[in-house]
Amino acid sequence: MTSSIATNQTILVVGGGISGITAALEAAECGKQVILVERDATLGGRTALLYRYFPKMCHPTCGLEINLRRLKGNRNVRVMTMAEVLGVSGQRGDYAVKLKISPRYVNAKCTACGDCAAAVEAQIDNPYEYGLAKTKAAYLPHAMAYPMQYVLDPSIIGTADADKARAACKYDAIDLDMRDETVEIKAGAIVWATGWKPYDAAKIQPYGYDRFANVITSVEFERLANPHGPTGGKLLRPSDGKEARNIAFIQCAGSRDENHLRHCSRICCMASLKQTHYVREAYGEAAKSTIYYIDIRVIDRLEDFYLKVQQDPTVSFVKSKVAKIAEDKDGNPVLHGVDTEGYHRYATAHDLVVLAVGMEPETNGIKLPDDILLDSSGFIEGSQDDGMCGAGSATSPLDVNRSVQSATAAALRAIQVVHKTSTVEGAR
Amino acid sequence: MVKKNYAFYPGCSSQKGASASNFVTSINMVCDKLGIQLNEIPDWNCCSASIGYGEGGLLPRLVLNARNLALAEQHLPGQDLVSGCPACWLSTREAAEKLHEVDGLMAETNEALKEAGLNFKGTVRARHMVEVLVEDIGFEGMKKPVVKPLEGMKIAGYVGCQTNRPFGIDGESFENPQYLDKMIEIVGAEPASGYEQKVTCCGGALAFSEPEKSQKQIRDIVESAYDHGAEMIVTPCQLCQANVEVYQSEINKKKGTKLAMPVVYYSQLMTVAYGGNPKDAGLDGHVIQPERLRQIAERKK
Amino acid sequence: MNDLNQQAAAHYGKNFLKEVEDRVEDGEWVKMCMQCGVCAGSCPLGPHWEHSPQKIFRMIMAGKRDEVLSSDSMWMCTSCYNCIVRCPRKLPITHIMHGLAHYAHKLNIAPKGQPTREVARLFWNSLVQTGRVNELKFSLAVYFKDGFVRGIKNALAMQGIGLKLMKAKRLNPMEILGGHKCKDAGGIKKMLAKAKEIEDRRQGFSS
Amino acid sequence: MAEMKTAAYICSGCGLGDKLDIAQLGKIAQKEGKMALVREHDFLCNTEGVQMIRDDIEKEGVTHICIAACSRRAKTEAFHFPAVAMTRANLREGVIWVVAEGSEHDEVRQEMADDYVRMGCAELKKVKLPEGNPNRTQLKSIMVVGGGMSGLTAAFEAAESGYQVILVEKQAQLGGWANKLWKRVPYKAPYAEPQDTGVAKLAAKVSSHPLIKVHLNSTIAETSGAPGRFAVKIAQESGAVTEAAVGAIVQATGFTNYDIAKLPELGGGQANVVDQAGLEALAQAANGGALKRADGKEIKSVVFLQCAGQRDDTAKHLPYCSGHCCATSIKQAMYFKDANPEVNAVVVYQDLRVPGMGEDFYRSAQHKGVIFAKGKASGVEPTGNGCKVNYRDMILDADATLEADLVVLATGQVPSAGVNLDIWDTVVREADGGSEAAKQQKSELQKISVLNLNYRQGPDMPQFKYGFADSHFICFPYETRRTGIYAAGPVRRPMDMLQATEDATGAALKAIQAVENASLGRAAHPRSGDLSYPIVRLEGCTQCKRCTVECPFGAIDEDERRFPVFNEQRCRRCGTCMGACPVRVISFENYSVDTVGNQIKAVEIPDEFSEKPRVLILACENDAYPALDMAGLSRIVYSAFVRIIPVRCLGSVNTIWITDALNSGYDGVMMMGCKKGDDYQCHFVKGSELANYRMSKIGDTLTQMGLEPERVSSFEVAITDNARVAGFINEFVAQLVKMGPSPMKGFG
Repeated sequence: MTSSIATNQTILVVGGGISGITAALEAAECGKQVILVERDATLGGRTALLYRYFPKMCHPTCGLEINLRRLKGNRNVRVMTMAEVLGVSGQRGDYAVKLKISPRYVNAKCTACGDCAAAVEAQIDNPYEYGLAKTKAAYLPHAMAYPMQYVLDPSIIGTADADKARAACKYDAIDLDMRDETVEIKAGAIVWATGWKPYDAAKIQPYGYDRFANVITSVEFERLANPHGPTGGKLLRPSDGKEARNIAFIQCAGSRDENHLRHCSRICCMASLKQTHYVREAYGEAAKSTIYYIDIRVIDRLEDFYLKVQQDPTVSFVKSKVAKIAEDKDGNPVLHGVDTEGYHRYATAHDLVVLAVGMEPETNGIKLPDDILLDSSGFIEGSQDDGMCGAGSATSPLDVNRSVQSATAAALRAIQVVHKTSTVEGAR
Repeated sequence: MVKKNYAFYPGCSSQKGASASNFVTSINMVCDKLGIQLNEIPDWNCCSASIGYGEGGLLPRLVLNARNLALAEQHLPGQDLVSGCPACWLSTREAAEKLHEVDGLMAETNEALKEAGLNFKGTVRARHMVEVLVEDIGFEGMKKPVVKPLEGMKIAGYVGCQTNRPFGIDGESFENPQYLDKMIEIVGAEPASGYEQKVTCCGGALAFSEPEKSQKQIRDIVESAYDHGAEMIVTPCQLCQANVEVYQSEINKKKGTKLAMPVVYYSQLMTVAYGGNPKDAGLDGHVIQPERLRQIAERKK
Repeated sequence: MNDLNQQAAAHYGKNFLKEVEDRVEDGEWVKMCMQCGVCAGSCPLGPHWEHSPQKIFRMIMAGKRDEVLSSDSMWMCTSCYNCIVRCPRKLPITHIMHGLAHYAHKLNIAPKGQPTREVARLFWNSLVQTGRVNELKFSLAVYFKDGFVRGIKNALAMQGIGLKLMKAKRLNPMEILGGHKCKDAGGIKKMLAKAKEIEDRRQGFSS
Repeated sequence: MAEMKTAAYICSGCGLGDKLDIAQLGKIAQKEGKMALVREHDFLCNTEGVQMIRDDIEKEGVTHICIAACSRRAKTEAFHFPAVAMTRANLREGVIWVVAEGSEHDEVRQEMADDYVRMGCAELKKVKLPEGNPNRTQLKSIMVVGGGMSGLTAAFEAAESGYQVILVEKQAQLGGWANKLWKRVPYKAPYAEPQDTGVAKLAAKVSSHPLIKVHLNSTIAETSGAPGRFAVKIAQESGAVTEAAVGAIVQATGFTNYDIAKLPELGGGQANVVDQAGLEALAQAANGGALKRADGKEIKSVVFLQCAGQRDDTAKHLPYCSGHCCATSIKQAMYFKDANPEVNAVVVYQDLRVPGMGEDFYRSAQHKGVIFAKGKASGVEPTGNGCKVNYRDMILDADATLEADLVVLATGQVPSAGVNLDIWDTVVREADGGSEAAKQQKSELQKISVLNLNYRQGPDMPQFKYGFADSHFICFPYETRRTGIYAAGPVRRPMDMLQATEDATGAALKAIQAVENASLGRAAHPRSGDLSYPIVRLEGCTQCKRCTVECPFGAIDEDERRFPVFNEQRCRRCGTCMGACPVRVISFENYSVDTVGNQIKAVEIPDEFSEKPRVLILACENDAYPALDMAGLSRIVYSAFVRIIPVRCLGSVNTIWITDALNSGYDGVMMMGCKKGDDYQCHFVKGSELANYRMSKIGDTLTQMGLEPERVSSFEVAITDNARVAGFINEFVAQLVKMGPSPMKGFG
């Protein structure tokens, strides 16, 4: 990779989740040159780890499939995975971007045959299962991974396992000599589609996420429900593998809270409503879901979905921010609080508690270029010289639909930057 | 060793013959071993505690605390104000912060302080004894003087409320603070793990006014300690110590229970572990005798 | 209605929230409540509150002056600070409860004979006398707060504890004769009187 | 084009060589597949293998290649040969990864691979390299309909990107709803104060932009054509008509407020009850000072009732939530508090819906002293000098009342989307049948039409739900059902101004993309970049109109003689028309009745005594085929008796394929498509539904053939169904085994 392939007409998109993929493709399909960089080993981001989308209960991987097909068919986008932005210099229309490329230890010759994984013995926490399952230290991120190439976990480099992996590969695809690389590329405009991360639930101490096995997060619950996930799609609780039929969903876990995230994360109400469907799907009339909430925020026509859930006799709603969770002798989380509609005190045991965790900007804790403007929660508002913009949930807590709209708009903003650069240059 | 100097605010319950006098007894040896010099604030007054609000308005209560701060500022310049009593610490710290935060309050306070011939500039930091131990001495430092580890003892670390909330010890969570368990380990005993009542309220000042309600709290705190195999409760709080220890007999009388769980201060454990005798540790000041601790204290090394 | 209460009610009319904002400690925070109820669920004595803190906030906003000020609920506060640290809007709930109780007490519409109210009064009186609380006098006062006969009963009921404490040198019978006090008890009294005067003036108490 | 020269490349890597007889596959490609060139390679996707293919293309003049290796979804970087036509025989994910291990399965595994090679070669011979729609233009201007905030934004953003824009606004001035606002909700931190709407500034920038032409007092009288060549008649109020040619259209026609008069129970119609628009008017009149009622009285107390006529489950009012109204009421309550903090402002809400940073705006209002009461209003009565609001206080759990000088009802947004095509269809049918009333109604509908498309399928965009011109897609919100026409702003979903401007910017991009695609003759989403396009042999056409009726995108008109007129740039290349055509005259260069038909026929059907049934699977390439691939990736075993052909959409499945398959001795056919119904997941809207409908009609044919109808079955398969899909296959095959071999065997 050299800087020569990118020019000030190139749009750099940082982040390969749904927003980054969208921004890259939308710009590329307008005829622009795009470089899409992703820190992770695969594109797809957080949505690829979701089981279903609200309100249609369709599968995120379906949209990902279409997007990947667009990507495979479009030569205007160059994808770089395991690439992190180290720094940006220059200005609107003429940026120099320093990237760190981490070693994958597997090159493009990989056919995804899986022989290396079979050979390796070491196991690691599967980073695509939020630690709910293990995977071999040579692994394919997931079935929809792009590029469809295995990765070696750095922990086995220098061990016998790495040599076993190399020996098992018939295609010379394992390269243990890969090292961190730093490259510099040029770009005319930059779209930051760096996305979000689930708020660290352990910080919400009254809920004991760090103490009680059967208190999990909403993103983890997506994995439990997913047939590709650690339980093969069965809703089994972590402590004892028992079927979790009676599930509590706690809203605003970290959101709307000045001790944690000031903002409302927007998606969590819908996510929990959706997840009650999973419970219903698994156990029918024997399912029991309880949503503890402050305000149910399902705006516009998503109201339909809310109404449908309200009519489900297995789902009940309690207007209350749960005060604390304790654990009974059987490992059941017991929720303590007050239903504020009329003031009713409760102490209710559930099989499992799902915390609808808030969205924190992924860039929190990462140094962004000085030019970038952030709001009080760390979401990207734009840049001073308008040469960079945010897209998707890097800009605000957004659902997928709105993230895609935002990313499409961001693609146009980037196009305007390179368009103006070219017209100014043309005029010279 | 150069001693660290602090302006000491004992508080009413730590006076001679008062309910927490054995705390003061035991903290003396701890300070001695750890190079802490406590300099009592001259003519300190009551903080008004967490019950003074009923009759006393906000400004009178602030002024009471400002007086102590002003005295420390004047007589013990440059020293942090340190209290062993959470209620005293909390009142003082809250007052100090509020005076800075709310416009006009400092001026009003000084107007009142003038009546007692004082003025507060606002330079003093109010701290709790445990903060000093954890932050200024550190766990390693606290471990050094241990000569007689309390081996074989299982102790429930009961943190209670006011050393823990709303300020707490730096880096600790409100729901599951770890420092007291660490201190139990440091003195060679075993903390009762999973003791889920560690931050339950003992009823505080309502032990007087609402005995039934408070005693229910106390019963939970003690019974859970039993459930987790503890033979003793340790606490950093004067009011917790008194409430949890003293009312066990009442509960036994009313509810037919047989509670007899000793409740001691962390400073008493430390004193014994540092080689102090029962008197040094103030072990005579208990209604429920911490027998095992006494035995260790009486044992020659 | 007594004088202070009458004057206050007349001055603020239906705008109880304004009255609370002007006159109750941290009262300006009340309006920031979003009715999540985490305070109500966090209170150790919660089950004994007729009106939970968040409900009291709503009642204040709805102008339910008499119900709030005559409520027994805020006197149940043990000052454990659970509500404060969990409140997602960072309302200083403990202080507001103290402030409301104090205000109701000051207007003399707090429930008569409310035990915590009485204990608080006695505690304050004890500290004002000498600058420091005299635990023995305070305890005796608490036992005798409901009258002499009741006091004897209370004292007898608690005498076991008292004796034990004395044995443990944690209750000194000699304290009854005087006990600890501040040297400048006089200055403290004056200072407190001044503070009250300033606060009353600021809050618009004419009397 | 040069003469066709075919080549097959058979890979033995990834274990293919261990599990399969590669030499035999080569022989099949040569003898049965009649490939001019057959090469084997032990690692076809590496540089050397790819170079070998490139050399053949360049030096040997190969024009058509069949890659027999992994799935068409794999190794697309390596197997990228844009100059030749290509097919892929899926031997890895489709054979060795899904057939059970062990030598006892060697025979069926090999047969499966043999067939896929036969199919790949057979398909190849019918495939042409697509060359793109020849009917392309370089017309790149964009028309924006509606000059409100959304329309202004779309116009400005498109022009700033270098595209010519025509902006058509019905009113005499630009600005729309935003003109009526005193201030707007803040977009940026600290999200604390109402802001200037900025509409005047934006309107000025648009009016003076060199690339934008604004038509005021104008509506669209007629729109015809297709992306890249829309012809538009712009009618002025005066009656003058301007004709314009544009490449793409953004419809940003906004909304109206739900009619307050429909809410008498909440005081609609009373003097001191206004909607949010009414309150904005009072605020504009006050100009930052104290707000006064229409009767001149200064307002000292105001109550906002949220969800007025919204979130209604009685079917009387709007069922949805308009999303913006909580923030709007907060903003309006601030108008009062900012002018005079003593005003008592109460917002009665059920759920306060201010997602994202709106939470800060909510806090700011509380800080200013706005009171929020969770409750539900039951009625508003006039009093001597104001109103009394009766409501249920849900926190105090009690009925309560509020006295106010003014009550503001937060009514919802009603989209201005034009004609509802469902109604249109009925009216047209009745009008064509001669009904005078229907004719009258038709002309009324034409008056409310926004675009007046002269499409056979109706004058406006299809509406999705509750009259909004939305798409049904989450990942692809701009996937409208009229190619090259994009809805933006509250016309497509209730939304606030920030979202509307974001949406308008996105819609502008999609319009730009549409004109760029049109200039290259290629497809728009979801088959973006596809250069194939529908080709019709009109001489065989029977004018049955099925293609025009069933096209989900309104791409096909009819001429006077009722022959279909294909507007290729409106087409999304799903092939639904091809599936619909009973005489099979519609095809694509690389996807036709023959490309699939040839594959079906290429499969070798064992005789009825072999106990080896054959099952044809037609699988949607977007969901079912990836699910089958991923079954392979997870090494989930399924029956080796199936032969899978990916299809663009089940809508493109022509029944001839089914009957041909059964005639030639297949024992059964499985069709795998996306979920249908209200929550359909088909990216071509109704592929599964159409397939299902068509199949319901072939039951009789099957019976005539002496076949059990159960031999043809359709399945809804989601992309995550890798395990489930194997179950479907195994059960279906087991059922066929029980049923016995097809009686058609041997007659084919």
